[in-house]
Amino acid sequence: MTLESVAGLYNYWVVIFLMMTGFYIVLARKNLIKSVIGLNIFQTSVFLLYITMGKVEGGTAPIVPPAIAAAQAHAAHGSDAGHAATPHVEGAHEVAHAALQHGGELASTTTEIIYSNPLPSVLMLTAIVVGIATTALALALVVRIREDYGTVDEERILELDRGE
Amino acid sequence: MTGFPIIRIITKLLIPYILLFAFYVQFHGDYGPGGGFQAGVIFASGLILYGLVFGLHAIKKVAPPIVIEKCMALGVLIYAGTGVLTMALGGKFLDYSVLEHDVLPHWHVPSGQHLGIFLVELGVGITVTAVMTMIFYAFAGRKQV
Amino acid sequence: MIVLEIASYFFLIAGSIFSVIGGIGLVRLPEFYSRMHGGGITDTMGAGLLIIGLLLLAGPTLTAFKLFVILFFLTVTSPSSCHALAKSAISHGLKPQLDVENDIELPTISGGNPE
Amino acid sequence: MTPDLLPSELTAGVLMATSFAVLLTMTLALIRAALGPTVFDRVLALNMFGTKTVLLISVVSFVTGRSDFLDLALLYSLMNFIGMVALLRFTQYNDFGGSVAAPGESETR
Amino acid sequence: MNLIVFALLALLAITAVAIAQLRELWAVIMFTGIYSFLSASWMIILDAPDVAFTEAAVGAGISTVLMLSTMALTGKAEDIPRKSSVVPLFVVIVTGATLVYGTLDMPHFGSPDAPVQVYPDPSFVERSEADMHGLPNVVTALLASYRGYDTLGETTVVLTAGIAVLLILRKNEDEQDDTAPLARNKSS
Repeated sequence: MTLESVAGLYNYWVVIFLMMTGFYIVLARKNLIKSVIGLNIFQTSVFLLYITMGKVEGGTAPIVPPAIAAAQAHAAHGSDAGHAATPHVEGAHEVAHAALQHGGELASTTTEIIYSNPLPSVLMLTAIVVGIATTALALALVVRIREDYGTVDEERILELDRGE
Repeated sequence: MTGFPIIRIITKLLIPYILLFAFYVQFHGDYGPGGGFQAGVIFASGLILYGLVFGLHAIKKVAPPIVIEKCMALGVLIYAGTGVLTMALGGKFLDYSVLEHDVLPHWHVPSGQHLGIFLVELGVGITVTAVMTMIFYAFAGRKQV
Repeated sequence: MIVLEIASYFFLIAGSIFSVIGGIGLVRLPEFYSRMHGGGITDTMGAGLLIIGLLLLAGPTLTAFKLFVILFFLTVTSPSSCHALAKSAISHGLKPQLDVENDIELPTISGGNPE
Repeated sequence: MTPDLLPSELTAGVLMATSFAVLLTMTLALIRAALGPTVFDRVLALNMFGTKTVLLISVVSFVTGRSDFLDLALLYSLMNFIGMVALLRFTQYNDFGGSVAAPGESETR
Repeated sequence: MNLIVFALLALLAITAVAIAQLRELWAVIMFTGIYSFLSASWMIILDAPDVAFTEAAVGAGISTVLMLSTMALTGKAEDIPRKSSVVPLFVVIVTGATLVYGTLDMPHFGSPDAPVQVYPDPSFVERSEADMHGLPNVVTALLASYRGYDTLGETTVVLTAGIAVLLILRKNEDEQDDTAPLARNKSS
């Protein structure tokens, strides 16, 4: 267990801590609303796990900065007239380089911009909205349970079900 | 919240900007952070804020549940309709490249992908707005037993 | 240019000092209404000065416009919600502790929301 | 990373110091929210926490040189207000649907 | 930058523990809002502004409103702890230890050779530069174009969940609280 691996892995450990906190809330608390909140925390920690994996050291967000994007679009329109041909990846690199030289004050950069991985972002983005919709469903069920049983306490509900 | 006149005034002041911001997020989503999901949630939050401050009957006048209900399905319809449109134009389902030369040839759309992404995000935005607003109506319209 | 940067440093540091002071006040002051003072300092002076500092750093760009909008939102929403909070607290019967020497009858602040 | 967008050394240092001050304030607000004897102390701390998050995002976006993410700070301030209004409505009326709103009507409680 | 991240993570962990410990539900909901803000801040630092956008809007806005309205409907029930919380604690610690053991083989944080970064080669950023004709936000391009089917599915799931909530909670205008025969004799 070197210091290097601690520095490389602590993110995962924090995520696991949060995940286990959510799990503990679900297990140890009887109130149904609290359980839903615990599930929410668990869910958020999963989002954080995915986003953590997508980060690249020294990278930036996968949104091309406006200045570079404008230069790029200009270069792309200038070079190939029709969009019909599918450019190769090397072509994209050249376009990016041309854009870097094109955009005046950006010319000093020989290093390419590193972008973090956009794929985890996409997966989690949809998952968050689906998550709130399903949370709303769970809360609706909690409301109905309260209306029928008069309580949101798990053990009380079980007792009522057993007919005590 | 009749007890809070200042909150009422501030809400009246803010809501146009919230809705404008939602539109900005929706239509600027290709260029900065944002997109249909976020814009839908923000738009719905604007409506919910109005409902919180002025009451459920006021917000139901602004956004009638019957219309919002239809919008829930309308968004998915726009999304899937885009896919069917691309199929009708000879491409694959949701292959936006075919939109480029066949739809709106006189409009200077940057590319078929742009147009397709715009339509799809619009559908997502409409559905998310409608679903969130309807969920709020469902919860707020219920009386405590 | 360098003048602007130095001014922005000044505003940034002043803003952070104000926010920390407000935070300490929020923790250490004895009761709710005086804590509100600490919260108010961070929300107005702290946030305002910080954003002015960032504005000077940004220069006349789109960023500056966005910062200006944020400043507008903060100055509008934060004090009004603080006000509503205080009003709600008073109408719930939370009385301010007044440090009065003599046994004077306290002014009736708590009667804010007669129903 | 885009070197042209990054701030200079001194500016970055000041921005880091500022963000630490903001984080310290956030910690203090969290302490008050955890201690808070009354409802209102907690809500006050929450409001302050939201404002500080807005500031933190603004400052961090300057540190990383991606100041086009200030939209997020804008969104945070709006959401903070909505959350505050919801909490106030809950503490004051304890329901969300009631007809407390029509101007001229008296409050239900 | 690292120090900011450490401080944020510490605050996040403290908030999570506070959520687990607090008894009053509305205070828990308030802390959930704080948790959401904090995790969104971390997401921004982890280069995912789009996700942070969604998380802030959903977690701090809609989620708070929904939970508070649920509480308004269910009453301010206190959260009474179980008699023994030893077993859940034990389960949680064992599971957590297993997961931590599992992370020891994970690629280090931010390493560019991690399987996640290497597998789709060339990466989506480069691919979309070619395909999308200068659409700057790669996340949107991925969401709506490369993973268009998936997003259609997600939208349908949102629609379905909304319909389900409506089916559960909606009442007719004339039908007032005539359900809940159990509730009456319990709550009185």
